[in-house]
Amino acid sequence: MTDADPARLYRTVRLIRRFEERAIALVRSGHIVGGIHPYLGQEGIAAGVCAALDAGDLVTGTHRGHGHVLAKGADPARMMAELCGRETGLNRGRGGSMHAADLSIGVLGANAIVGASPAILTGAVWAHRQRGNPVVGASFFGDGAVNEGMLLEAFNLAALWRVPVLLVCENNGYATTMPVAGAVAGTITGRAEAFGIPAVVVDGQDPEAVRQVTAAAVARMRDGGGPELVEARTYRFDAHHTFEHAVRLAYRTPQEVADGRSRDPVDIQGARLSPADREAVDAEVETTLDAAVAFALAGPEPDPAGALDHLYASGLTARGGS
Amino acid sequence: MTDADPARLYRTVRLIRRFEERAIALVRSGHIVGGIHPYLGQEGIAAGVCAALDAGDLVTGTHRGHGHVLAKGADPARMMAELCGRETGLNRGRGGSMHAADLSIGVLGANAIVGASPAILTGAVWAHRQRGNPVVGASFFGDGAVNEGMLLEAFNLAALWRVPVLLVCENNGYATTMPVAGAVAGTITGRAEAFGIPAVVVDGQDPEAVRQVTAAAVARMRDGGGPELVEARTYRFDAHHTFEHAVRLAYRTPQEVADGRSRDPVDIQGARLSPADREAVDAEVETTLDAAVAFALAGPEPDPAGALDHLYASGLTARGGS
Amino acid sequence: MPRLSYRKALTRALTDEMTRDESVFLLGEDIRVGASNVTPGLLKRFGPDRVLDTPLSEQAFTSFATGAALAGLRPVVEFQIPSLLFLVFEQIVNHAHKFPMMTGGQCSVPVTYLVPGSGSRTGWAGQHSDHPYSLFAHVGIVTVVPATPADAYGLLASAIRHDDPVVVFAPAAALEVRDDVDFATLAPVPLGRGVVRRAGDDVTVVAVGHLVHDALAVAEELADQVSVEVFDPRTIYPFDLDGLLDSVSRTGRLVVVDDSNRSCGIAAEIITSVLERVPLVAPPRRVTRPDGAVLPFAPVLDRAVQPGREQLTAAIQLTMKDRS
Amino acid sequence: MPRLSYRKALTRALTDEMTRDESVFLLGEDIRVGASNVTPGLLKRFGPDRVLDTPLSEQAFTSFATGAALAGLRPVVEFQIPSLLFLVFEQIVNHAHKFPMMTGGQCSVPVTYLVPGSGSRTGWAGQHSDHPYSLFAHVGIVTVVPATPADAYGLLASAIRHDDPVVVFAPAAALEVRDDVDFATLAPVPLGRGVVRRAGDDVTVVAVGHLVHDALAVAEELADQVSVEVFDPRTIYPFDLDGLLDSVSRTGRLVVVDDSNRSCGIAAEIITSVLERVPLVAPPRRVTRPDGAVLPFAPVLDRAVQPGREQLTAAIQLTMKDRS
Ligand SMILES: Cc1ncc(C[n+]2csc(CCOP(=O)(O)OP(=O)(O)O)c2C)c(N)n1
Ligand SMILES: Cc1ncc(C[n+]2csc(CCOP(=O)(O)OP(=O)(O)O)c2C)c(N)n1
Ligand SMILES: [Mg+2]
Ligand SMILES: [Mg+2]
Repeated sequence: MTDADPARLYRTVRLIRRFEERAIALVRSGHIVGGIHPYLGQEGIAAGVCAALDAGDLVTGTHRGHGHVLAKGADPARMMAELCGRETGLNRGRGGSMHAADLSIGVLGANAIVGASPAILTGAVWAHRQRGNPVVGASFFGDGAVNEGMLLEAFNLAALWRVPVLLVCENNGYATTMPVAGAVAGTITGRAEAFGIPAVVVDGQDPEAVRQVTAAAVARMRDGGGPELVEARTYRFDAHHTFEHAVRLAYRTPQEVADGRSRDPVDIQGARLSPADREAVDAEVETTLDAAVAFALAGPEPDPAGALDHLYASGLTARGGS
Repeated sequence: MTDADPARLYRTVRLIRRFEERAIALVRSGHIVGGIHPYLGQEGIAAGVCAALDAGDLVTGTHRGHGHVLAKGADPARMMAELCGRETGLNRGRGGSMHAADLSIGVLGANAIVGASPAILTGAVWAHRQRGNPVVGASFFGDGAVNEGMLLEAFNLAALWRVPVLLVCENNGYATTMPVAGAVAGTITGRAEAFGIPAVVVDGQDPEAVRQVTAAAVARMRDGGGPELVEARTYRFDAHHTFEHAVRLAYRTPQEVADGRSRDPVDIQGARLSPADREAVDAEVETTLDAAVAFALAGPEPDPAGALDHLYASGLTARGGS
Repeated sequence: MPRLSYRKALTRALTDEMTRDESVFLLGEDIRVGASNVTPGLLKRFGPDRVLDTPLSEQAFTSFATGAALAGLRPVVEFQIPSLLFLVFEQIVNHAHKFPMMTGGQCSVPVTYLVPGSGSRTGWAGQHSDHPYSLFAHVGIVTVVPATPADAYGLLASAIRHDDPVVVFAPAAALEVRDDVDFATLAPVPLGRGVVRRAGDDVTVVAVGHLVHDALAVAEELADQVSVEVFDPRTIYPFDLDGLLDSVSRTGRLVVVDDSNRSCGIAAEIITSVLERVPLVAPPRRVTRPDGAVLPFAPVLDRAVQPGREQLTAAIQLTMKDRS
Repeated sequence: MPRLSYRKALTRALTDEMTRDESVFLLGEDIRVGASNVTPGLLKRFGPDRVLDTPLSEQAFTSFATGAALAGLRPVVEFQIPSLLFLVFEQIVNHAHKFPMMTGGQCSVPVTYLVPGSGSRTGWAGQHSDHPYSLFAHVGIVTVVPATPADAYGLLASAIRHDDPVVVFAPAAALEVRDDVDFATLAPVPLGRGVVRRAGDDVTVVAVGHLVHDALAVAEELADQVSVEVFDPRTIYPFDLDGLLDSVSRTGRLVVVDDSNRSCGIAAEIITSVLERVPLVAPPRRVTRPDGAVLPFAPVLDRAVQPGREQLTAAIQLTMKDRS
């Protein structure tokens, strides 16, 4: 079931990379309001994990979530429209960067609260299986999240009830400006092992390595295994958030950043294609993204009269504020 | 500094045992309203831990907290008055069983919220040390608490900042009716080790064993060591809460309870005294508790006009409800 | 007619809804044994996949319920004590409540949060005696506080069928209420609809939850001096303002009695909503917990902090003397 | 006179209080680098023992602050986003707030919770745009929402010196406000004391936080039609009712504009508190967020959900037409 085609994997990595670069440009041009948390440098993780999932499987993402949503198969055009706050966006412009979701393809959403989504995913996977739909799930979170109690509670629940969720820790070395060593007593894998959850470290810069580790875990989970954790070591190439482009925060040396950027998942996976194949993918990705940006910018802004639409799924109408 | 006198340790165990038995009688007679969570069977833990602490050291307890407060040295009379809701109680009758506190002897309080107090204790110990007062702390919690995220966050903070708090898990096999195996994926000690916190299992029915393990940990902590965890294996001899005396909850077999009760910390520590010494202690404890009960029942009930006293330490006066 | 206790009514609603709809399941602490005495027997009837005992991991199991709801199930989460809602406030308010809007209408989160034993249980003191329903009315989560066994049944059933999160507060002081009930008439009670419990002409008393019974008692006691109408909103968010306006526009006087804290409580909301729409002939009054209340342990203090019959009687009498 | 920005005023208050009192220390996420731009420079000045960067463990570090306060220090806890208060609601409400009462007066918990950037920061969407100050007014925790740089300084300083927990909301929409300030006059502003920002005769507008500036602008715009008095409560719990009654008893009309949700919000509390005491010549009005508001991402929707000048203008004009 899992997709080992290097070109497809490369395409995903490249798509995310170029999507993010275009999104940053749209932040600069004022088309995306509020900024984004760029996923640059970490693309191999979302791409590798999702390549090992089935269409029906579920994922949850983070504040740095564009890669997760795209890798699971969301339409880049509707995703970009969402970032631009358009009615044509995945969430009708209601969610934006930190809440982009596409439940139709199993993306239960990016999530702006660090550590919050693994418990949600665990419940969703469990419920699908109760209903006879034997999906598995993958939940992405950062190295900062492993210090959130609610995340560790979710580890316990998933392990106790043997819910097949892959806990994917994207260890990019920092939670905003806080280095891992300053925040994580013990180790990340040790936190999983404490709950009897098998844990493994993988090179997050190598998309294929991530895919393989995930595929093996997913196979065990489909066979009746419980949760597993993958710690993907990676590096955030850009700012924590685009606001950092304006306000310099001194927490990484230029040398460290240069070193980190030297292992680029786009190049690592790209090297597995012939130059011609790589160029072809790159060109197709540009075409796709040209169209995505055009679609996004052409989309209508939501009508303010609908500002309270969807506040209640039950159809309850909220009283207005004046 | 730590007190290895077997008679003293026995006295504490015996005091708690008989205090609880009298408190249960006062629940039955209606003098203690709302019931209690009896500490019967677990006395050796509070007694053993507190025997290894100094007067200036700090502790926090639980909903099953009478033993912790007494072992740290609270006046049994004022404690009993507190349970009876009298103005003469430790908390002027405002706290009751689950909130009994005596800050003057380092008891930051029993605490009714499972898993909540270790973070509080960690902050208090850290602050004392910042102020040049090199205390250590001990925080008691149950096996149920190790599934609370806030507790695990506290483990991380204490370990990161090397705050000398002894994390004392009283593993009595159940959280109310939930057996440990149904609630704890992995192990209790493994949860500490995940944060780099040394952890050890001790026989909680043997007060002296608990004291020794604690004394060794406290010595390391006073020498600059960080937090440690002690998992004290124990058994709750009586109900989760006295309400269970009226409503039978089927979760432990009579055989299991009989087995559990067969290793009694009062007898285990009592056997270390000559029969005469033991009798002398027992007699003194009865005299003390006779006086405590008399003091408690003689104390005035609080004046309802003072129902909002102490709501704000700043002296802010709350608006009443009518 | 058979007697039905409030507590048994809750059990019956759970049983009926679980029977009717396979997607309903329960989770919480000690619910298999039924420690809070609302769920006994359900494990045997519905099996361990639909009656889940959880570890003490309130945040995770609350969000687990959110996820299960996103996947099409209808979880009912029992909380042993009301303040556990503080512990999971983030999971309810920032996630379960916000998902439909944030996803642009892609999903619903039909979870019921059940608190059997809210408010003071004498002797449980500071951390176990909260009545935080006004917090949920503020954040905009459907919130019901049934007063009677029939309503306990009907509002819990409606909560379970509702497509958004609903918090059900079952006040400890109402759990032992028993009524004569024709079981055949037990049915879902519509959310957001109040009811006049006692007709009257001079003053409308809005009473929430267990205080409905106190209000009725006070109304009887005062019957020869003043004709008191007692309005039970049943749902406090969304509030049945139309129902209440019917009453208040007849009586012209309004007293609200409510067991939550005074500042920003539901009593303030009710009074403001009425006064935005209709004038009163006398200033409104409210009987509530004090500002920032923490319930002290000693029973005499605990009672002093809760709104009671005496204060309500006084408020009604003062209102009758007042003229705007 | 030098210009002082609201943000810098917060930094200055922290600096001055830390200098004045050794027991004051800061903790929070990324405060050493000063990611939210309120704490830059403080690490260098006061050292790592008084400026603690925390892991993402909000519950633990909030309770750590409670413990430190019990031990005699005065922690200031910074929260990067307002909804983190949901996550630590238990730790603040059920512990920090309750300790003095539950211990019968054995202790105090002088902690300041600082949220620099509450309410909508356009584009931050559903989980980052809350303005939950009314929740704290309900539970009875001292809550301030400064509108101006001088008040940001003075209220934060007072919060730090106060012996009970205080939540300081610094609205994102006020952070860039700059005023001419004589630095020598910067001083603690008493908690619980409001101020008339603009005198007027016809209607009293109570505005909270950043909305004070909107209210002043609207008042100017309407100056030739109606004389608007603008009252800034500054502290929303405890509320300066006496101060407001002074104003309302003169004007006889009341409009409240407040950026929290409508139901059980501070606007309802203010209106009810006034009407319990003095009659108005026209029905009260409030301009708030809608019930249960979740801020949608798209800027046009985000704005539509927040109370603004247009709605306030309309409310004032309608009030002037009304007669009770
Ligand atoms: C519970 C919570 N705390 C704090 C924040 C503010 N915040 C957003 S992202 C972030 C850092 C997250 O670090 P990490 O988990 O390592 O993910 P990364 O940003 O590195 O991808 C912080 C502190 C938040 N959104 N949620
Ligand atoms: C956070 C929280 N969840 C639930 C409860 C209700 N409750 C009180 S005691 C208890 C069981 C605690 O078990 P454990 O930690 O093992 O302590 P024990 O009672 O066995 O001493 C529960 C569920 C609570 N008080 N606080
Ligand atoms: Mg990170
Ligand atoms: Mg236990």
